[in-house]
Amino acid sequence: MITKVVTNANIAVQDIFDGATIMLGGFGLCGIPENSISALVSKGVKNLTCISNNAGVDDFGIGLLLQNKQVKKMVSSYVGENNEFERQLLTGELDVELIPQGTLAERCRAAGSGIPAFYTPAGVGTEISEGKEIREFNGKKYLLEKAFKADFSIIKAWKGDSAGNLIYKGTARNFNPIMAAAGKITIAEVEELVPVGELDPNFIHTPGIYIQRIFQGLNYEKRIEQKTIRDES
Amino acid sequence: MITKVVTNANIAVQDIFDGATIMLGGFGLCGIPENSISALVSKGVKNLTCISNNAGVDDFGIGLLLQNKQVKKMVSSYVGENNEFERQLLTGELDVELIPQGTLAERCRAAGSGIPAFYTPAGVGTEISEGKEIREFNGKKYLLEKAFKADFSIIKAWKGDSAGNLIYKGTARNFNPIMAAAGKITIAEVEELVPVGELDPNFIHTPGIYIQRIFQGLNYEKRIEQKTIRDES
Amino acid sequence: MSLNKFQIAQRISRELRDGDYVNLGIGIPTLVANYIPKNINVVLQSENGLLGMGPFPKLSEVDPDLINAGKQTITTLEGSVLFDSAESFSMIRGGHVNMTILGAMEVSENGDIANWKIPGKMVKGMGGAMDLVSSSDNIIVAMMHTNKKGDSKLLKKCQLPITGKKCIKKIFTNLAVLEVTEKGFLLTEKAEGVSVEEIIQKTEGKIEISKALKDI
Amino acid sequence: MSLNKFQIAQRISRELRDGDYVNLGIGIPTLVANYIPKNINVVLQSENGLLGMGPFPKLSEVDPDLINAGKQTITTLEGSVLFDSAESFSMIRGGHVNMTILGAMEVSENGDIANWKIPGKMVKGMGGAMDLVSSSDNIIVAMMHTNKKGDSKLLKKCQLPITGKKCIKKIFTNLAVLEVTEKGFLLTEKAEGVSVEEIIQKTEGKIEISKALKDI
Repeated sequence: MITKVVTNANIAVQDIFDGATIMLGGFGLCGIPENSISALVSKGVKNLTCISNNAGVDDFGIGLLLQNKQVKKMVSSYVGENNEFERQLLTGELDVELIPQGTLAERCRAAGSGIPAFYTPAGVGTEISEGKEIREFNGKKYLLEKAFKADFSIIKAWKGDSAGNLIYKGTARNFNPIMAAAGKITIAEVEELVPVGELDPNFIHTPGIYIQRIFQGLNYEKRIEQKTIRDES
Repeated sequence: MITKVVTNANIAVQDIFDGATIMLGGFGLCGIPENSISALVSKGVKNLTCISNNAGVDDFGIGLLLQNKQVKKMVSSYVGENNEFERQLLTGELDVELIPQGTLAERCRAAGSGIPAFYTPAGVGTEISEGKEIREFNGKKYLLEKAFKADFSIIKAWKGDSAGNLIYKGTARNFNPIMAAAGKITIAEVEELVPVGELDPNFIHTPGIYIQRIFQGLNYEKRIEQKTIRDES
Repeated sequence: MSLNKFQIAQRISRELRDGDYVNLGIGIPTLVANYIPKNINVVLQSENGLLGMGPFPKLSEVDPDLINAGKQTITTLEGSVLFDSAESFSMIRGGHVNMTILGAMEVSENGDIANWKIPGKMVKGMGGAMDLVSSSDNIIVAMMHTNKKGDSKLLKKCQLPITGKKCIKKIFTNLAVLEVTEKGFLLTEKAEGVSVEEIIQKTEGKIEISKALKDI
Repeated sequence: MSLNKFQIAQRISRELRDGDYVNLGIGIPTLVANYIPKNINVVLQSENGLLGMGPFPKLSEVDPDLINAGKQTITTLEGSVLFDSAESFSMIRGGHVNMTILGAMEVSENGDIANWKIPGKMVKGMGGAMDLVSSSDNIIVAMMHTNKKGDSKLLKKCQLPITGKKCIKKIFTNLAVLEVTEKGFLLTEKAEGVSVEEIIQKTEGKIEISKALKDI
């Protein structure tokens, strides 16, 4: 029988091709597919269009793909602090499309849900609305926004089973579930791969139907961007 | 401080007015807000527009509201076996709008999500598409469908806390979570009301932000429409 | 001899591929679940919110909170997932449910299907059928070749209000297996002992005979 | 004397009503969390997927899988809920998050806000700001009355690319509290010891003085 389980990240990403459009889960460095990103760096695939809320930092996350000049275009809502990103943007090596975060999320969700387009209020009257259809419903103006198309989605979950069912932890969920459904091929890396039957059917965040490949990742660093703490007292 | 907890169904539904549009959760008789329906029958509120996937059976679920002639219009995907429903429909007492089930679900979801309209392939080329905008995306035709508007949503969950956070059980989830977000006022009845902090934040199906009133229901009958069984052996 | 509904279901089960996610309509399609080959993994989706539908429960297992789209009590399996109706139709419209098997009242030679409404009769609704037929690339119809009056259900044009346009790819009847092509119905398999002439006579729509025609 | 950022946050906290669901932007808005009155229940939403944001963790509680939209480590509270980004913006666009408090670079007399882009400088993105300002009925701006050069940030028309049109209802600065009305800015409160003349002089947009003007 077909199995979705692959042994490691290199095998999981092996057919990702030059020029592919890929979605990458995560918010900041939280919930990012660390193993798959490393495998993409090793593989050296080029001219990627990356749809991801953020673009990592210089030496972690999607920043690693940027350092290696593998990214042609970033589609994000906030690209943050990243010197190499800024350099490539200013020299014109990198194309960037900035999208309101909610629109980014909904365009992912639409892609997975067979909804080709929808209306949203975000960006009406701003430069984001240039060239887009504006339409009024109940006296309020909305923009027409279209579903993304992605060749691959690469996501990270906490636990997953061999049927591809996934659960996430904390705010590491973020874009991962909606991107899971949106890719033509979706690759899930998990901290712990468990046997089918171990996850409670009533509390699964991502149904396995959306997942084509799954593997247990190794050595998660889970870098923290801003460690803010309060007194122990 | 404001509390969302009310003592019973009668209080929960007390401001539902004649002519109101209400969403009712459930699929068939599974996951329906039994206590709230009884309270609406007692209250005798009239001319309701009910948005619900099904219309109950003659003597249970929304069928009780129909028997009592409280419903002006049903918006459903499948109205099933219900003699009184059929009688009222044929005499013109009852108005019925039939909607593809996925479109019904998505119009609920859109209502809760601030999406005024979206495109869907369901019903293109059928009588459902009459009078609706048809638009092509990527070579395929879609219909423009609009978010519902509901004065009240009445839903049923398994467990809920006093912040309105809810979890469902089995296939009793169905339309309840998407209707929860869609009502101007949402009333949740639960089998068990638990203290805040008892539900795991990572496994809540409906965030409390969508819920205005919550109460613990009594004497759930949970009638089964088709008890199908296999041999014990 | 023409097939009975169990034999139709059995034949359809051979269309299933390992790893398929399948939605089964009411009637003959439901029976297909009994014939899934043991050596492949097929996951059944029930549009009321369940992936991985199991068999009917034992009497002691009956749970009113666990039904299928036909409102029958059912069970979950290892690996099952429960979800809401919006998620369920995301799976369907998004093409993740990659095979749908439905009953039909009529199918036309261009692949239109009618299975939800008979003018003059009480209309119960389309349920999820319109979503299903407009979404998957792989829609299969299971039905009798003719209606109770003996009239063909494979028509030039549907007489009843349609459920979806140009969406049916393959039809499995008590007499035959037919594909829908640019040129109309293509007869690819016939029930053993049934003549091609009988099938042609009972098919109102345009029909061609495959050169590779064989018995079911 | 003009207010410092803590005093602005403190004043804004008095706008909060029992039962509010509030999204706080980066900067002064974040500080509002420290001044929520004890006798009301206010739930903080973080758009990366958390309702019921708690304080920063103790060192021993730090969890890299639990951050806020500013990427700071945080904690959950009793009654917190975690969810994905689509659900998060459903809450925002759907108006369920009923108050948003944001910083701004400019606000115009008709309620436009600019806070995401400075032409010629590296543009980091709008994040969730455009969704937030286009969705809630209750958008509050917290900012200094003038920029570092001393120029007014309350303008006839925004000079920078805007984040949203006609969406700001109330502005809290180091000098004043102003509402946005049909007639432009309406000065309703001023910092103690600050003159009305100074506020008028530092407000480029049209400004009216409320008859009920009082000290903050």
